[in-house]
Amino acid sequence: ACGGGNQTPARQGEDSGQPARELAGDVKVDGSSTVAPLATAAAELFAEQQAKVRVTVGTSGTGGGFEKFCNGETDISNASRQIEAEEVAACKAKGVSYAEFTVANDALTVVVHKDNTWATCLTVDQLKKMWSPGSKVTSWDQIDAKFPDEPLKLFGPGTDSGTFDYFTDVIVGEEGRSRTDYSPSEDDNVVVQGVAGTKGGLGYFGYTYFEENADKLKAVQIDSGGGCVGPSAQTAQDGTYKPLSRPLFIYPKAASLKRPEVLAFVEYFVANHKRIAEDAKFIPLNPEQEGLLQGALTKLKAAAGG
Amino acid sequence: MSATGGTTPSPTGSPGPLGRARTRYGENAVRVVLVAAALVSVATTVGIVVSLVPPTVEFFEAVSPVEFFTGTEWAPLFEPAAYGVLPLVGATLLITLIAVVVAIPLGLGAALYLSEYAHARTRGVFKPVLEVLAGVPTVVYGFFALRFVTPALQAYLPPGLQPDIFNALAAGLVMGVMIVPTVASLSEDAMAAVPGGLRDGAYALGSSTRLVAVRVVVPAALSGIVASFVLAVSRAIGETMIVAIASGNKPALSLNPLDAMQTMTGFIAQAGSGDLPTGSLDYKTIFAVGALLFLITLVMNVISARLVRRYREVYE
Amino acid sequence: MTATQRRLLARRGVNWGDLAFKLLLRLCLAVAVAFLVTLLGYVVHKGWSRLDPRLWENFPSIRRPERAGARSALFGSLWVIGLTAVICLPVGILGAIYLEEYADHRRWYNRLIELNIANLAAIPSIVYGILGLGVIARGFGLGTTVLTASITLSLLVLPIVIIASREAIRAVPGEIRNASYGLGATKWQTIWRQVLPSAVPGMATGSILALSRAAGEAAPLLLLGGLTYVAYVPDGLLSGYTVLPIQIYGWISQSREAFHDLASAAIVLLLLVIITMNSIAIYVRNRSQKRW
Amino acid sequence: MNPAVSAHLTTGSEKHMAPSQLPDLFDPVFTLEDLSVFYGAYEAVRGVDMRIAPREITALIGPSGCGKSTVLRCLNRMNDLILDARIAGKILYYTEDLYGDEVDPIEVRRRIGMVFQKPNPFPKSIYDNIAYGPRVNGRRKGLDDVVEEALQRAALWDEVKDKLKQNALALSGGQQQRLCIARAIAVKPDVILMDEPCSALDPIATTKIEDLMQVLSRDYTIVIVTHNMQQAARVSERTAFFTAEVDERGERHGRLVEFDATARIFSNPADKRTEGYITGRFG
Amino acid sequence: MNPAVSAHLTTGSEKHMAPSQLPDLFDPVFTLEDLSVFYGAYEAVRGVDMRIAPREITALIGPSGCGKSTVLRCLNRMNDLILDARIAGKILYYTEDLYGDEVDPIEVRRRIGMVFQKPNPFPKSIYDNIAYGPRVNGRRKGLDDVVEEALQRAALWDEVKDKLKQNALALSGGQQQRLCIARAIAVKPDVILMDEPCSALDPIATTKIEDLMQVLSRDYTIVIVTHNMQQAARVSERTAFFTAEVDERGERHGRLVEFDATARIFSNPADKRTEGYITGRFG
Ligand SMILES: Nc1ncnc2c1ncn2[C@@H]1O[C@H](COP(=O)(O)OP(=O)(O)OP(=O)(O)O)[C@@H](O)[C@H]1O
Ligand SMILES: Nc1ncnc2c1ncn2[C@@H]1O[C@H](COP(=O)(O)OP(=O)(O)OP(=O)(O)O)[C@@H](O)[C@H]1O
Ligand SMILES: [Mg+2]
Ligand SMILES: [Mg+2]
Ligand SMILES: O=P([O-])([O-])[O-]
Repeated sequence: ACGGGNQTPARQGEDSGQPARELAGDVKVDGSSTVAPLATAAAELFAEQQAKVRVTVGTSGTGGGFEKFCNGETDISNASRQIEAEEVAACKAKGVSYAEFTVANDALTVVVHKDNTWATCLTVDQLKKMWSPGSKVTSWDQIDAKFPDEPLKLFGPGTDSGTFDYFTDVIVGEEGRSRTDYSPSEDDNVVVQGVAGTKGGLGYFGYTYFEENADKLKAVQIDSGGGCVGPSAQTAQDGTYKPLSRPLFIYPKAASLKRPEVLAFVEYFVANHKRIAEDAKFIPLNPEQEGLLQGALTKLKAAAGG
Repeated sequence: MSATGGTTPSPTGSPGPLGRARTRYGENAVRVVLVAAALVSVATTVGIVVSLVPPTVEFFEAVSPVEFFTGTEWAPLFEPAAYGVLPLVGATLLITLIAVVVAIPLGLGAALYLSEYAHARTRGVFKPVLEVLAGVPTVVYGFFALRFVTPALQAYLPPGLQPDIFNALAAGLVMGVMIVPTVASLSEDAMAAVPGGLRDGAYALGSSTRLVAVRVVVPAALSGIVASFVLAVSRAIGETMIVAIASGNKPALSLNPLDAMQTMTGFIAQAGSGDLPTGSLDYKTIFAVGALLFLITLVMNVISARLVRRYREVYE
Repeated sequence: MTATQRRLLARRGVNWGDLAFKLLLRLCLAVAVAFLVTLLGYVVHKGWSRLDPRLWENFPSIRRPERAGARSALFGSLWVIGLTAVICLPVGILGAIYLEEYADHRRWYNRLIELNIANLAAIPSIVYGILGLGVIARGFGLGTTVLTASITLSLLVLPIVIIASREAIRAVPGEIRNASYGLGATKWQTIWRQVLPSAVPGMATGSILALSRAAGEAAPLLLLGGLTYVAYVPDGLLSGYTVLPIQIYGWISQSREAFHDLASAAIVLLLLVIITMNSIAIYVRNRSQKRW
Repeated sequence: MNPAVSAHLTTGSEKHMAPSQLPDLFDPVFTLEDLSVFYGAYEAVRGVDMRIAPREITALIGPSGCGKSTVLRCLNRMNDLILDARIAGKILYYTEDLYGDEVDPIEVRRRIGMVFQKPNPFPKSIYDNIAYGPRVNGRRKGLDDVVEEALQRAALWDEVKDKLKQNALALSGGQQQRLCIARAIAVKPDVILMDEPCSALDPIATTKIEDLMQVLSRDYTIVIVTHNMQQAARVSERTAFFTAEVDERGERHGRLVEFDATARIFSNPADKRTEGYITGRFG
Repeated sequence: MNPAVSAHLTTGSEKHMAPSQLPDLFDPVFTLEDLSVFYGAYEAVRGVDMRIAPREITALIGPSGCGKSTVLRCLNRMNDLILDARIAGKILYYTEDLYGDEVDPIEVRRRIGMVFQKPNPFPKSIYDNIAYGPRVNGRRKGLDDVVEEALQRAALWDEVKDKLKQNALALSGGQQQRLCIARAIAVKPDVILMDEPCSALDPIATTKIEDLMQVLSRDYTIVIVTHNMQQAARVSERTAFFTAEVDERGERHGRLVEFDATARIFSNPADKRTEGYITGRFG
């Protein structure tokens, strides 16, 4: 789906989309660290076709990415949530218009240590109890009396990330509200390290990181009232993994799409979204989303072509 | 420029007038270039101050200094935000303390050995080897702390004393080793600067090498040795990558070195690499913490400069 | 004095205190060296499987760690180190000449410069990152480019160059200077023709140590947009870049073990770069010793 | 050396006037008038009056710290290079004020060469050592001849002519010192100052340098500082004896005690301090 | 000093035997037999035979580099501290081999004290300087008396008795040197070795130290190295003259040329090299 109110890029005289033509130039991508592996995978695959186009992928977090994006410093912003009102305003103020593409799905995965035998399924309320600001929960038995008296050590993404925003929104109830005495990192892999190394550890991050580390970690099933559901490609695509499944986005800048190398990259990304998602171990779009994306692409092409 | 002499011998036999002083433009130009080069360092300090002070002032317009300096919770990037810097300062001091406890005995011992016992050849080999320790990139130390030292600690410490995966202890230990060369090299220099005459004097009175080392060399080199400690401590306080990688990024006011914690430098690296929106209060926190760090190291350095100067006065 | 012919000089027996003390000191040295050996051993062991041409021929890859390499980081490092050398060496050496040969140390401003340099030498590198971000990247609008990184690192290591060069200049015997002045040379002639050539080894050592430090620095670059996927070799001063320490940091933070092996291999590569630079310093130093 | 005329001797504080078999100093190369030298506030040398004759060897002797080197360095303004050092009184070079505003100290040093205690060749080739002075004075051509002539005069040519490109540091101490003398000669100076030029040398090398000084004094005015009385006695025509005196405030100042023909200083000194020093009763 | 007996003089290479008015050395404190000293492969001193008499002052003189200090440092095994240094030949201390396997060099140095060229007080208080030796030798009590006695003997007590806690570096050079002598005395040595003890001092301080040596030689055996012939002449009973000789391979080795009663060395030396040195013709 295209972002509200933004223009699709004006058509260029040249036949920008044709793969045969060798392109050159820089494409600056920045933003969500969750989406970064996806964009990086796209960049790597794209490089096989267009070796002279230099795609760089920064990892500033969704918020940091939009900050740069709306400041005109980047061509494409990765986001693990939709752009927010303030960011829309910031972009508008600088005259930056953009498109929005949903490129993959993510299932925010709550993980515990491999040897954690007790926490197989947690309710949203239990998670909220752990993560609310000022929470005094320091031990598992404070969550459920059946749980052992094991110290609870929390790990999670830093405040600059879309993952943090999304998690606090759906679990705690208000975006950005979280207890602060946990080990935050902009880098989700640090969270992996942390939980994998701590018996009473609990953390959350994107599904990819869990898949990559399934041998070291255990994913917790989530009960949002309708029974325990574990994260998987299946549950994320069919929407039963609630409330932690979410779509992932890229926001190409309209002005940049006038540059053939940027347009080529975005077209490549959209056209090969399934392969890219699978390669980067993300959850591909479901058929419905796929249809929307195809529609958006066609619209973009039409705009570019007409 | 006047003619240089030598052409018209004076009637008295003088080989001619000495000629007037010339203005040597080249010499003056050189001087200007040199002064400019020296001033780059001043410009650097000015740049640091200029980049730290305004955001810091703005920060303190929004956050009360009382909260900053006395608050015990550090969560500037959360809702609701908390701006008590003590957990960061505490972690910095704790990790520095661990590092110093490692580095001072090791460094001083190694320096004494090299200066008083080792043959010139041994010294020629081991001093550069120690200096390699100082040249290893700190990323490498951080990696080593996280991937080798922490697992080793987890394997060998008793169950009641299990460190977190990220912990101050491993970071401090490794940082200690990193600053051993600073202590060893500078102390050894200070010891080497103790006049040989003092040693001869002590040996001639029937001292053993140990007594010469402990009773004569160390006291005589003391201010130089202390200055090396101060420099090592400054280095430890300012070290970033080891803590960013190995000590965790969890601000915690804790004295338990087995816990994860965040230092001042760790916070700056974390917040800075997250690329906070310019001009936001969050962004200014980086500068406030940076300014505090700058001040702390400045004070340490002024102390060390004093010590070094006093040390110089002893024999000159 | 036949009365004093008692065997008064005989050995008192082993002094255990002295012996224990000596062993203790030796232990201190041994611990430090053992740590270094362990560290190197660990890194080489862990990175062994990835120490092959892929490391410097391939670009990083998030999809296939087994195919990933550090080409962009290696060349980024070379670019940044090279440019840092071009910036900081002339400035540092000229500054050292001023302080050693021209400055009147009784003047408060010269003493201030000296104190300032000593102080800069101990300022945390992350603070230089703040300087680079605030003044150079954003203030001068140079962005997060090779040039910004090099200027920032130059300022960071400038005190090292100045301090080492001053030592080297000071080590040139006063006799050499006197001889030159005594023959009617001007100040700059004396410096340029006698002092500098004699001080080259010392200055080279200091310079290479400074550049080694620059080569290993990550913290300030972290603030200067270093943590980025870059799959090309920089081609200019305003090009994007990544450097080895940052690439290593990035890989360390990855969760897949294959990346950690890769990080180890890249560490070995970085250490090789640094050890090479240090060896040059030691070679220059040794070759030119015993001059006076 | 000049033909004998009746002597005119200017001495230090006590102004001994004594006959001598040496010529009077009508045309002195240097005239020191009430010269005092200060290092900061410390007056290292006080009130020296003396005149130095052309094409003679004048020796300055006296116990350590009495200011011999200080006075010597004033003569070619090497003291300018010492922070804090300044003079009071006057030094005339022929008729010109050596410290006049107009005078270029660099030109002074070209005219008045200096040889130091420790041989200090530059770490360059023998050739470059000698050529250095002419080069910094702007000479580019005919250097080969200059080098050869200087080495000839310094009695070093035969020993080094086959290895002019060799590093000067590879020479022996005595050769190095002769090289330094050759280097000084190469800028065609009028005067050569020597500060304890043999104290770092062995007896054989010392003898060679002393012989060389004798030869050179036919063409050059030489002033030599030595702590070796025997050396002063052997080589110089005139000797100035300095000592350090403690003033009312307990500070030590160098003073010129006696300046006379060397023969006289060593056989029949006018001042009992000179005598005490010469005979080894003090110093 | 001992009553006069007929002299027995052992000299260096050329074994001059000459009568003297001093006692023969029946009970020498040190006996050097064919002593050579090496620094690595370099033989700095070659084949020295001499005997040092108790409670006398023996002076070692000779040009720079001839090995005087080297020989002196062998006498209390200070050379052990120099890497590479080793001796050949024999040194007896009374009847004992000073370099015997059984001998503890630390004990040797306690017995045979040393005073160095440059006064080297520890940067501690005057009291602690003197007490240092007794302390490292395990003494804890009665230090006040030891300190006072040592300072008395070194003729320094009156000057410092009111400021024993003051830093020794605040003393004048001459006082510092006497302090070093007092420090050596405080460990109750048998012999005191002095290596150019006055060369850093002014004439007044030198006189004081020389007077002190004379007094001390009533109780101690003193060996002094000096480059000042006048000093040797003034203070010593016997003088050994060393020189450096160049051997076939062009290496310089220190040799003992002549060892005799001081009066004789200075008035009627047996060797012409000694005479040359004494009269200033070389050195
Ligand atoms: N650069 C200086 N700054 C301050 N004082 C100095 C300086 N050079 C020499 N002096 C002092 O001036 C006095 C005279 O020194 P000078 O070197 O002229 O003596 P000298 O007669 O040459 O002695 P020596 O025989 O030891 O060389 C001494 O007290 C010395 O300490
Ligand atoms: N530690 C050492 N290592 C190598 N050679 C040495 C050492 N000490 C002295 N020498 C050499 O041994 C020789 C004798 O030196 P020594 O110091 O005994 O001479 P000296 O007679 O005391 O001379 P001076 O009057 O200059 O003090 C010299 O050639 C000297 O260079
Ligand atoms: Mg002098
Ligand atoms: Mg000596
Ligand atoms: O990096 P984020 O996807 O968590 O914004």
